[in-house]
Amino acid sequence: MTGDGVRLLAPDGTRVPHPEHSIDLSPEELRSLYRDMALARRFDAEGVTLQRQGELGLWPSLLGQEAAQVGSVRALRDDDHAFPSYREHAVALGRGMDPLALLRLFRGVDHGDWDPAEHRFHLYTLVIGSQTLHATGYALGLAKDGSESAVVAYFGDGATAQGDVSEAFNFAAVYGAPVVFFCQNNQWAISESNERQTRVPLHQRARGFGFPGVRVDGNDVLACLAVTRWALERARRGEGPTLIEAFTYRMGAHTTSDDPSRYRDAAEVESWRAKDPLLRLERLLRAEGASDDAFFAATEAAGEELAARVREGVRSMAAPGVHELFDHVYAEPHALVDEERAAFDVYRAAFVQEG
Amino acid sequence: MTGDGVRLLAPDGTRVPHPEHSIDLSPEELRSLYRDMALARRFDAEGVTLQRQGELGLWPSLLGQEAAQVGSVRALRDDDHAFPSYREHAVALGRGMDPLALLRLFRGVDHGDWDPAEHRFHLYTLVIGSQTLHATGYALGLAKDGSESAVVAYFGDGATAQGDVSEAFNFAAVYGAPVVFFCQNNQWAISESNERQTRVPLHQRARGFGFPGVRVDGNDVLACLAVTRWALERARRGEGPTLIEAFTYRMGAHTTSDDPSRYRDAAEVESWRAKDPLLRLERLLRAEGASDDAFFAATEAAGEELAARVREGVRSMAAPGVHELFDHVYAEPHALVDEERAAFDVYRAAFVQEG
Amino acid sequence: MTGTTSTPAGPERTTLVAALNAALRAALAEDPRTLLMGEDIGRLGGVFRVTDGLQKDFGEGRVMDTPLAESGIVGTAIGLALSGYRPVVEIQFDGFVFPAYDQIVTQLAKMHARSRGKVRLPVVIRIPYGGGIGAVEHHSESPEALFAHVAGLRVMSPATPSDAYWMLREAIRSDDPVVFLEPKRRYYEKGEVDRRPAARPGPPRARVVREGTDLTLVAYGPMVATCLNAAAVAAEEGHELEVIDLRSISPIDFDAVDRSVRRTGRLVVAHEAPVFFGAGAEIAARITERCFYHLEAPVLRVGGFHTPYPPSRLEDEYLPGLDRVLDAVDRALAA
Amino acid sequence: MTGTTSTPAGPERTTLVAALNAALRAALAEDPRTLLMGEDIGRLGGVFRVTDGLQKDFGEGRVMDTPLAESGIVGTAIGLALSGYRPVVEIQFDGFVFPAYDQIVTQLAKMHARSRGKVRLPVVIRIPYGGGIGAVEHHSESPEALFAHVAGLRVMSPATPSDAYWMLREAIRSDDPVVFLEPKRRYYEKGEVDRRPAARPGPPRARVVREGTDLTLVAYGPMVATCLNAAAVAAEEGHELEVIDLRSISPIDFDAVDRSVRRTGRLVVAHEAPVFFGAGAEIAARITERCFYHLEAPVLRVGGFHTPYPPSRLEDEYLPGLDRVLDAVDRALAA
Ligand SMILES: Cc1ncc(C[n+]2csc(CCOP(=O)(O)OP(=O)(O)O)c2C)c(N)n1
Ligand SMILES: Cc1ncc(C[n+]2csc(CCOP(=O)(O)OP(=O)(O)O)c2C)c(N)n1
Ligand SMILES: [Mg+2]
Ligand SMILES: [Mg+2]
Repeated sequence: MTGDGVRLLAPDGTRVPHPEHSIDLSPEELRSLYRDMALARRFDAEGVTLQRQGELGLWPSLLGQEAAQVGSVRALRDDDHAFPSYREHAVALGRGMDPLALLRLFRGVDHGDWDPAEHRFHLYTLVIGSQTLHATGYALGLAKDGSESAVVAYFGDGATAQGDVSEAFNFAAVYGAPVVFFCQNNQWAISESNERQTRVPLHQRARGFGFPGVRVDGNDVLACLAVTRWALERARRGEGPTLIEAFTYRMGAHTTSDDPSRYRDAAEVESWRAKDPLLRLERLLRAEGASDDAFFAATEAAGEELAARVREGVRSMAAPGVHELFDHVYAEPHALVDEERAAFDVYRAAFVQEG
Repeated sequence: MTGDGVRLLAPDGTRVPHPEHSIDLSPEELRSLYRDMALARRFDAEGVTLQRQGELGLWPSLLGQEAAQVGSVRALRDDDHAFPSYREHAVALGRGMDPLALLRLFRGVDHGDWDPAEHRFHLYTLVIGSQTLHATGYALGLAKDGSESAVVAYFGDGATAQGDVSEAFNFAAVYGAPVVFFCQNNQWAISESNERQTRVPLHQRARGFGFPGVRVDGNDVLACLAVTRWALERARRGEGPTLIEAFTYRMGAHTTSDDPSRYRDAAEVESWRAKDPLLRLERLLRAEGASDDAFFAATEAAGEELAARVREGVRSMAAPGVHELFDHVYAEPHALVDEERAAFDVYRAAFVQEG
Repeated sequence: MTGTTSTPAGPERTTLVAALNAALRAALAEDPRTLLMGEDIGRLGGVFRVTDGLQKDFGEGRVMDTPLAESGIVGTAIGLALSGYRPVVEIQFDGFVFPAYDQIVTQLAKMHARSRGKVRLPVVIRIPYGGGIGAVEHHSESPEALFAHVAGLRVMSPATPSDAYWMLREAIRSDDPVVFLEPKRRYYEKGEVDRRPAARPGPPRARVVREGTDLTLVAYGPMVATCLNAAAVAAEEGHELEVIDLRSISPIDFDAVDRSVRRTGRLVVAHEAPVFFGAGAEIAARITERCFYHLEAPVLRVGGFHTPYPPSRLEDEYLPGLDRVLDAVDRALAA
Repeated sequence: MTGTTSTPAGPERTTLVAALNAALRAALAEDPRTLLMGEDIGRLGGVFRVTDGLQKDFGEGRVMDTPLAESGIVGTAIGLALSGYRPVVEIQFDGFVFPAYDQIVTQLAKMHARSRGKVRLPVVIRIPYGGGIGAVEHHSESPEALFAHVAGLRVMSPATPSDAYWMLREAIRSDDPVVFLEPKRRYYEKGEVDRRPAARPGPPRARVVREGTDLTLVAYGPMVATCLNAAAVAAEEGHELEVIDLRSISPIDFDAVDRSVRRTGRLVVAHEAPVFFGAGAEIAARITERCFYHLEAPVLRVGGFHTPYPPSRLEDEYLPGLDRVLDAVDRALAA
């Protein structure tokens, strides 16, 4: 299991048979996967644009990782839970999240304040790897409840170096927690390539903790869906965790603050362009007659509509009120916060008066 | 590679052939290994006794782990480095350490203040797993120096669950550091058995980080020596780290503060008594005519002598001077420490005067 | 007694450890969502026996021996809390909480604010802390300032068996994360505990444990008993000290200290933790700001030195014992 | 320029980032045992370009991109220091130092004391810190109190390019571990730097950056410039503030503050970190103790609130800017 990993759809859009992970999808389902990827890509591009226009402070682009995210999230049942890192915009959309919720975070209006219970999509986590333990704990909770729901934890190739991720692997293995560790290996952790993070392919890490690790072609949405579904079923059956390494590529900069020309070759990026996840599904759809130009035009139009809605939403976002500073530090009354809030009010009142 | 692991000497004292890890030792060398194990055991027993008599605050007994420690440390060259945890008394003796240095720590006279450079035996480390990173860093330093020395990091089965240990595995693998990770799997981390710490045998952990892991019969001093030597040679040749899992047993309590009857069966302890590391080497020595009653009597006498010296040394240990509190916090002058020392002197002077 | 607790007919005399055990037992019995997690808390009952017998009575699913990894323990506790449980985590000793510090500071403390109140993390982190038990390195530290500076956490420490019982119950009831510091050198001291529901106090506020007029002596956790001794000695010399047990270190009940200092005009704060950047600094700064014109002497602090906790044969010199507290009191009275 | 530095003929105007880069370059060139370690410090030159060009000139063996694991970075840096190297570690942002906190607090800070001076750990931990750059969560924090409370560490923060250069050189020269806090919102501000050896000052002591008679204003790092602005504004209103840049947060040069406060009788301390258990508490407590009879008003503190660092659209409200500093000054002057 080296090279590109489990693959069901080749870059040229032809299907590839696989002994274990075949999948049977209707044309409608295939179109819907394409549509989700296309909308995610358009949304993401709008994020980059809005940042360039000064509307956002930062944007971490998912460009190139649409298949990994859309395929994996499609495998989740409604009652399953996703624990993202900070680049899982397509996963968010796949869970039904309001895209503006993500943008509020990157605009600096809040820290990402959605209710995880609403879409079983947890908070973005910026401290690399932390959320893998939360996901494991959540999965333990589900198991204790006797629930058949499962959890997917998203993280990057760089994250695998963090002690927390190894501890999550071990806790999940020891307790047999129903959690799928979904690593998007986009080849880069900011400027550091895989060789700085690991000596061997990442999916191999799992074996040493006592559970299976699988590499999947992360630009193949069918394979990502099939393998994640398989891993979730294992989890539901009480067979414990699985590590999925989705072998993909970060086509853009790490974030809008980054300048990848300092550390990687254009040729490498170019070589991955040929493996584009949308293009290959488009080829399949066209080859199998599952969609025509009208479908693609409609999808594009839907993308533009989403982008316009998002643009408009960002521009009209209310700034947070100053009391937001104090209002949610604690769940219960807290004398010090109350005192500081009161002093701040006095200060502001005086200040407004004076000036 | 499950079960007891690499074995060259069976519990009944007969030799076991091994395709890769055979070892050829002279009768003198065999006797010397036995002697080191016997002295370590006697020293350790004295530690327990001294604690019972109130001379020490605590003692972590190595009983049962003599072969793992004596075998592995014998594999080190003089210029190699050992990074212990806190139970490596036989490793300490094997490096030429003054046994009283260890006892000062457990008496509470100091925190274990020997100079690591003197015997290439580093400080005892009580925060589980921390020293594996120090060992890895040290090994990187040796490699940078172009040295052919290597490093052995000692830790327990419980320690493998710590993020630091996984990070050490990964750093060592990524940089190809000349370090041997020597895990004494004594089956217990205080009251928790292996199943609480890992789902699979521990030596398997290494593969997922990209280097070999080997289980060795930790009660077989010959196998421990042979496998550690092999791993050290790999390190010297620039082939990177190795994990050795020495499968052994903690015959005593975790420390003198512990009461293992609360959590483990006497029968289990009994079953391991049959695998005693000293007994099997004694059987070999006798069977091969390499030593006679006189040798064993002399060894016992040497043990009693060591015990007497240690007892005497502990009882006559000077209490630390009060200025020890302040004298080594920083290497360079520090205004706050100076101020506190001065204030303390004033306070004590007044106090002594008053009464 | 299987998963139940008996409500006693009246107050009992128990050790602080037994009171903590009773509080955990009551919480486990009352709320199936309460979980205990930690190293060696199951069959062993914890190295101090605080969880003695609880795994036997409530099962391995509720009293969980965990892998030896503090970040993993706190991180999975956060996940369990997200899924509706109320985990009570035991850290074996003060010096071993630091591998979990990242999860505590960047996740546990912040998730309520991050989610603007949508996520609550009712996680209790129990830590036996402080010195005076003749232990080896890392087993005698007082890290409270390192938690108190972090917004989003509550930090408390009981001084008596009764407070141990009720404050731990309160910590488990709270929807905020609580760092619960247990004064390990007082574990086996006894006191009266009234476990009847009617005796339940609210959230911990500072308590005047001895009234006095000449000087206010503020402490918490293991130092409260020391300060009471100091007050007794001082009384023989004709000085009436008012002793306040803070109970909560974050937030601090400044009103209670303020009230007392306005009467006494003098304040000494005592804790085991190093003085530099310790709780005494915060209390001195804030009370001086509030009571500037009532103070007849500067606030004095007595505590640990700016050194690592020393080897045990030096701990009597290091710890602020009776004599060092009295010395500070004398200096404050003389000023 | 391969592994060498040119000594300039005289002072130059550079940014704070460029001054740090020059200090690292000089240290690498002078001592082959100096190493840089961190995430993205190689080809990228660090996310703030502090290490720009250094890997190219000194090689991957001296300027090491590490795996993404802060505990691993600091832990291996300790090992490298034990083997005779002098590692300078970069932590990418303030909020990401906590995974390394255990190694810093239990190992790096303590090994010199543990070994009674036999082991020295000349490790520098560089951390871009503080807010005001419009960043997302964890990228704007001021954790200095969490290091200053820990004995065995030195903590310092430069306010100007010149101090950035010389204090970093001093930190690397020191045989003690140093937490070196870089005021990231001042990274691109310019100032005069004299890199000639004769200009080298000793270990960092507090510096009076503006003389005044009415009130002492103490700050460090990013707040020094804010306080100088405040002093300029106050001067227009007829108040002469003396501004002191502490430079070192552990230890603190109390003598310098003391000297000033004895003259001015009033003290305000400003920092970005939360006030509760922050550096201002320690300074207020100690200076009040030392200068009780010289103080005409209580020491006031201005700083962050007891809240997590807020989303960037609120940071102007959160950060103690010119107006909040002036408000505290006014209150202190009015008292
Ligand atoms: C604990 C921690 N250290 C450092 C960082 C800074 N940082 C943000 S993203 C990143 C790289 C992450 O790489 P990877 O895990 O591969 O995820 P990707 O960004 O490629 O999706 C780093 C170092 C951080 N956020 N958290
Ligand atoms: C970080 C940390 N957590 C907890 C402890 C408390 N503790 C001391 S020894 C021990 C068990 C260690 O087990 P193992 O690694 O198997 O080593 P052994 O004692 O069996 O030699 C524990 C939990 C510690 N010393 N450090
Ligand atoms: Mg990546
Ligand atoms: Mg063990």
